[in-house]
Amino acid sequence: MTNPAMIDLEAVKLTNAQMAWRAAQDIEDGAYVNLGIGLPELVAKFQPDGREAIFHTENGVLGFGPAPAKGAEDWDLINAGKKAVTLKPGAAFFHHADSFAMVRGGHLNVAILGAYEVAENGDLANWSTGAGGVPAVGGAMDLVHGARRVAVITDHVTKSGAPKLLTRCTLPLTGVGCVTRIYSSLAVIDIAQGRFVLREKVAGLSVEQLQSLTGAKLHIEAPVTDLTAAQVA
Amino acid sequence: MTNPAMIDLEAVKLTNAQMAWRAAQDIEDGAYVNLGIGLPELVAKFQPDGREAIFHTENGVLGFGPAPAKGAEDWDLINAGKKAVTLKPGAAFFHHADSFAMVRGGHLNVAILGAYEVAENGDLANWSTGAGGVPAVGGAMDLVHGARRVAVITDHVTKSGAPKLLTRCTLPLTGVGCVTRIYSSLAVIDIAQGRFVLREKVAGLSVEQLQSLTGAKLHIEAPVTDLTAAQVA
Amino acid sequence: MDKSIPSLAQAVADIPDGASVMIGGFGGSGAPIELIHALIDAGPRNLTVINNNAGNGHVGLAALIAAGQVAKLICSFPRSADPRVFNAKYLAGEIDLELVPQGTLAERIRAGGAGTPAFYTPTSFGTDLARGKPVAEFEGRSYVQERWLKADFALIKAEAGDVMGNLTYRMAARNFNPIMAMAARTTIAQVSRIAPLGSLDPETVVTPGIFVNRVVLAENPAQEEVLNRQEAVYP
Amino acid sequence: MDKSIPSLAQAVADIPDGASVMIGGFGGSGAPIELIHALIDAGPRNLTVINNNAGNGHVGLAALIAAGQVAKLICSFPRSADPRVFNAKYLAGEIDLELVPQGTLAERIRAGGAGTPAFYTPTSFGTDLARGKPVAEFEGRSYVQERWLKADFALIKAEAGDVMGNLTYRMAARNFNPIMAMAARTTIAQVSRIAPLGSLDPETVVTPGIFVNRVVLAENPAQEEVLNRQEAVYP
Repeated sequence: MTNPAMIDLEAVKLTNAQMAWRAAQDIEDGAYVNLGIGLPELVAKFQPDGREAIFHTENGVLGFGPAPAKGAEDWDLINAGKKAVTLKPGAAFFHHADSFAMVRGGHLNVAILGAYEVAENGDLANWSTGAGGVPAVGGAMDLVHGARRVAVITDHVTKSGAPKLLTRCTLPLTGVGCVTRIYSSLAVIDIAQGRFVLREKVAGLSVEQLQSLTGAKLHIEAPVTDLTAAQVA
Repeated sequence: MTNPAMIDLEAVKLTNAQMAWRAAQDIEDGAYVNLGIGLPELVAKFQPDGREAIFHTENGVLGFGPAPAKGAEDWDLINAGKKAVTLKPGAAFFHHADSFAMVRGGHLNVAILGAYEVAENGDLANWSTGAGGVPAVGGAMDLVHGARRVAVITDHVTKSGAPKLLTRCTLPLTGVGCVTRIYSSLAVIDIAQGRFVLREKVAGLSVEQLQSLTGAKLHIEAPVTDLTAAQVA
Repeated sequence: MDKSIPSLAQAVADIPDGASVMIGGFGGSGAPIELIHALIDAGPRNLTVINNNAGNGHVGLAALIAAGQVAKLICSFPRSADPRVFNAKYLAGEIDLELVPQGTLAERIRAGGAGTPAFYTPTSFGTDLARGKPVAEFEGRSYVQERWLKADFALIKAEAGDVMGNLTYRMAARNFNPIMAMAARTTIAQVSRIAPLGSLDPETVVTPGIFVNRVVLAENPAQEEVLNRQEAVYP
Repeated sequence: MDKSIPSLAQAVADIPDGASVMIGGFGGSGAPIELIHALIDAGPRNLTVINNNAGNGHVGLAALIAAGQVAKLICSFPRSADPRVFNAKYLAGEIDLELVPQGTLAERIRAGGAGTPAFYTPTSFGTDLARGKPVAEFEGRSYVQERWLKADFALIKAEAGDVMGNLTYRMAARNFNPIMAMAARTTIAQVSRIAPLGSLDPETVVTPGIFVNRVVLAENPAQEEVLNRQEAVYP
């Protein structure tokens, strides 16, 4: 199932930075947030003015800030992606069991993760492509069942144009029924009562076109607004 | 069953301090030790020269020392008996879950507790007299299943002369099969394979007399030596 | 972000009738006397209180019980130098007691904070306190299944706190406070000192701010032990 | 009491073939490179290693694996910038892998240290990593039963340590080190600095000495990240 309408997605879709910007708009002031490795990490750059989220990293830091200048890295101060970070005032260090007590105990307001596939029942697959090679899971399975809100940020379709938003996941699951919002490159979609509920879509696509790029039915419960994002990079 | 032989126990029995002294002789250098409230606390006073045990208290201190001078108490620095204590070099503070991780995780070398009753199968009853009133358990049930060695320090008989060392406990249990050594006012008794094994007894009593004061059979596997204690107070 | 609250009264104002409230402290050490007294002033009733003890004398938790606000107490050791307030209520059948071994109490609270609904422990196996609880064998030894313990509110006492809720404690006054901070929906910390943001060393923060919702200053806090030696009575 | 050991070689000398060994660190931060290299020199084989990762480059854990000393690895994330040593062994079937979600790994280790033989967690429910594990429902939600994890030895890295084994850490290099210290029969800590007894503030000790058996000085310890940028190879 590849892009049946031959839509020029490159022309209408959000950039990675724009997706991250959009996700950042939903993070309330004072929220405790865990951002997955890769694309989700970009979200930290786009906190709206006047709001301050506190970022948690599995390896035992709360309140870290952006990467230091090149050459100024301290390799004892890294995030879960093993990138060097800095500290903000009010930061704290703790060990791994305490760190995951924060995750599992429901203390994080939101976790934003990447995805291979998301299903309309909220299932997420983001840790294994099912192929051979070396499997690795990290903290994703903990985050999806721990954070109070689990959101996904992802391209709407795969590189080959196949939907990533599906009726049921085909790849090994990270968690069941855990995702409640998807920030895709084309839309913002909530997951409620086992259904995809379309909230926002890019202006350059019709609902029908978006549906054709989605592997499960998009429900509409209220007017769908334009998905707009600042011109960010 | 009260002192059938009308033995003058006051003349032969160890004082509380002497019982504590005897128990202290078995604590190796560098041992981590938890002492129950009351009589067992006395053990700390009698560490043999050249040995240093580290004392743990449930409420989150490792490496505490004797009581401060009267008037110099800091009521944030107390032991499980809520008595003011002092700190030795190398002490550490921690919270209650970490404190009981030490207890339950098998990190204490020895816990020495008081007893209402001890049975030959190692069962201990030391938290409830079974009567009315307000029940209270504290950390005893954790200590008996956590410390690597659980010893009891107790008068050999009750105030009315009834045996406290029994075939089976009659009072509500603190733990099952947990005690391995008893320091009584008349004897040192090991518990092994569900039997009391007499190791030491006060010189003023015959084995038969001691047996008459004991509610279960005393086994003898090796020469019984005299239970002697320094003249301590 | 500023979690500081201007007054003790405001800090506890929304604790309703019927709430479950964890209260830190071991005996008097680490007991948030000022917050408890504010709770007495506020007056909610029918509370379930989780504390290691059951109060001492006529201040703090004992005074809260005396005021008739506590319907149930979950604790390990309801005995103290002067437990008459709790004892009288208990023997009169006016307060429920759930007695929990101290390590089980601590671990249940930590489990509540860490998202662990149940765990196994050897503690209490074969005793009256294990009655009705599932038992399982692991590696040849028997264990009792215990459940997590959470609460609507936690009242805790810390030494220093910043506006983000990062806390340090003082000596053995730490005890149950850090784990109760983890296990309550709303954690209210009284601190002897407000630390300027950034002044607490991230290495020595004991309770990271994520576990704390409100920070309120209670300078020169009372010690239950000292109050009781003065035979103080609240209110 | 003096838990200090004069040399890294002596500190690991009694780790036998077939031992289970927890190794602290998250990636390179907090990885006890010097102790691992001493273990390579000592040469025991058929080890079961517990670590969050699977080594990076050709130093530390990667070098231990390359030396053929590791029969099984228990970890959450055997991927890194340069995982070629582990990958080759794994794909050749020369090393076993038990993949564990990171929080489950941490909690299983903490459970091992705290005497909790089993606990329940929502993590991994309904996934391939829960296969064969007991499942139970609490308050309407499904949970997976996980078992404790203990080891014969733990090799950990700390910042300062005294002769009683009290330890502090440095920033995010803390990670798995404090909980592994709790979960091993023999815990061996390399420290960047030996602190005079009494100089560590009891309030800021992260790992109390009760969890530590040996302390060995490794001044100016290497950072895996730095070594790998230098393309270092051990031995």
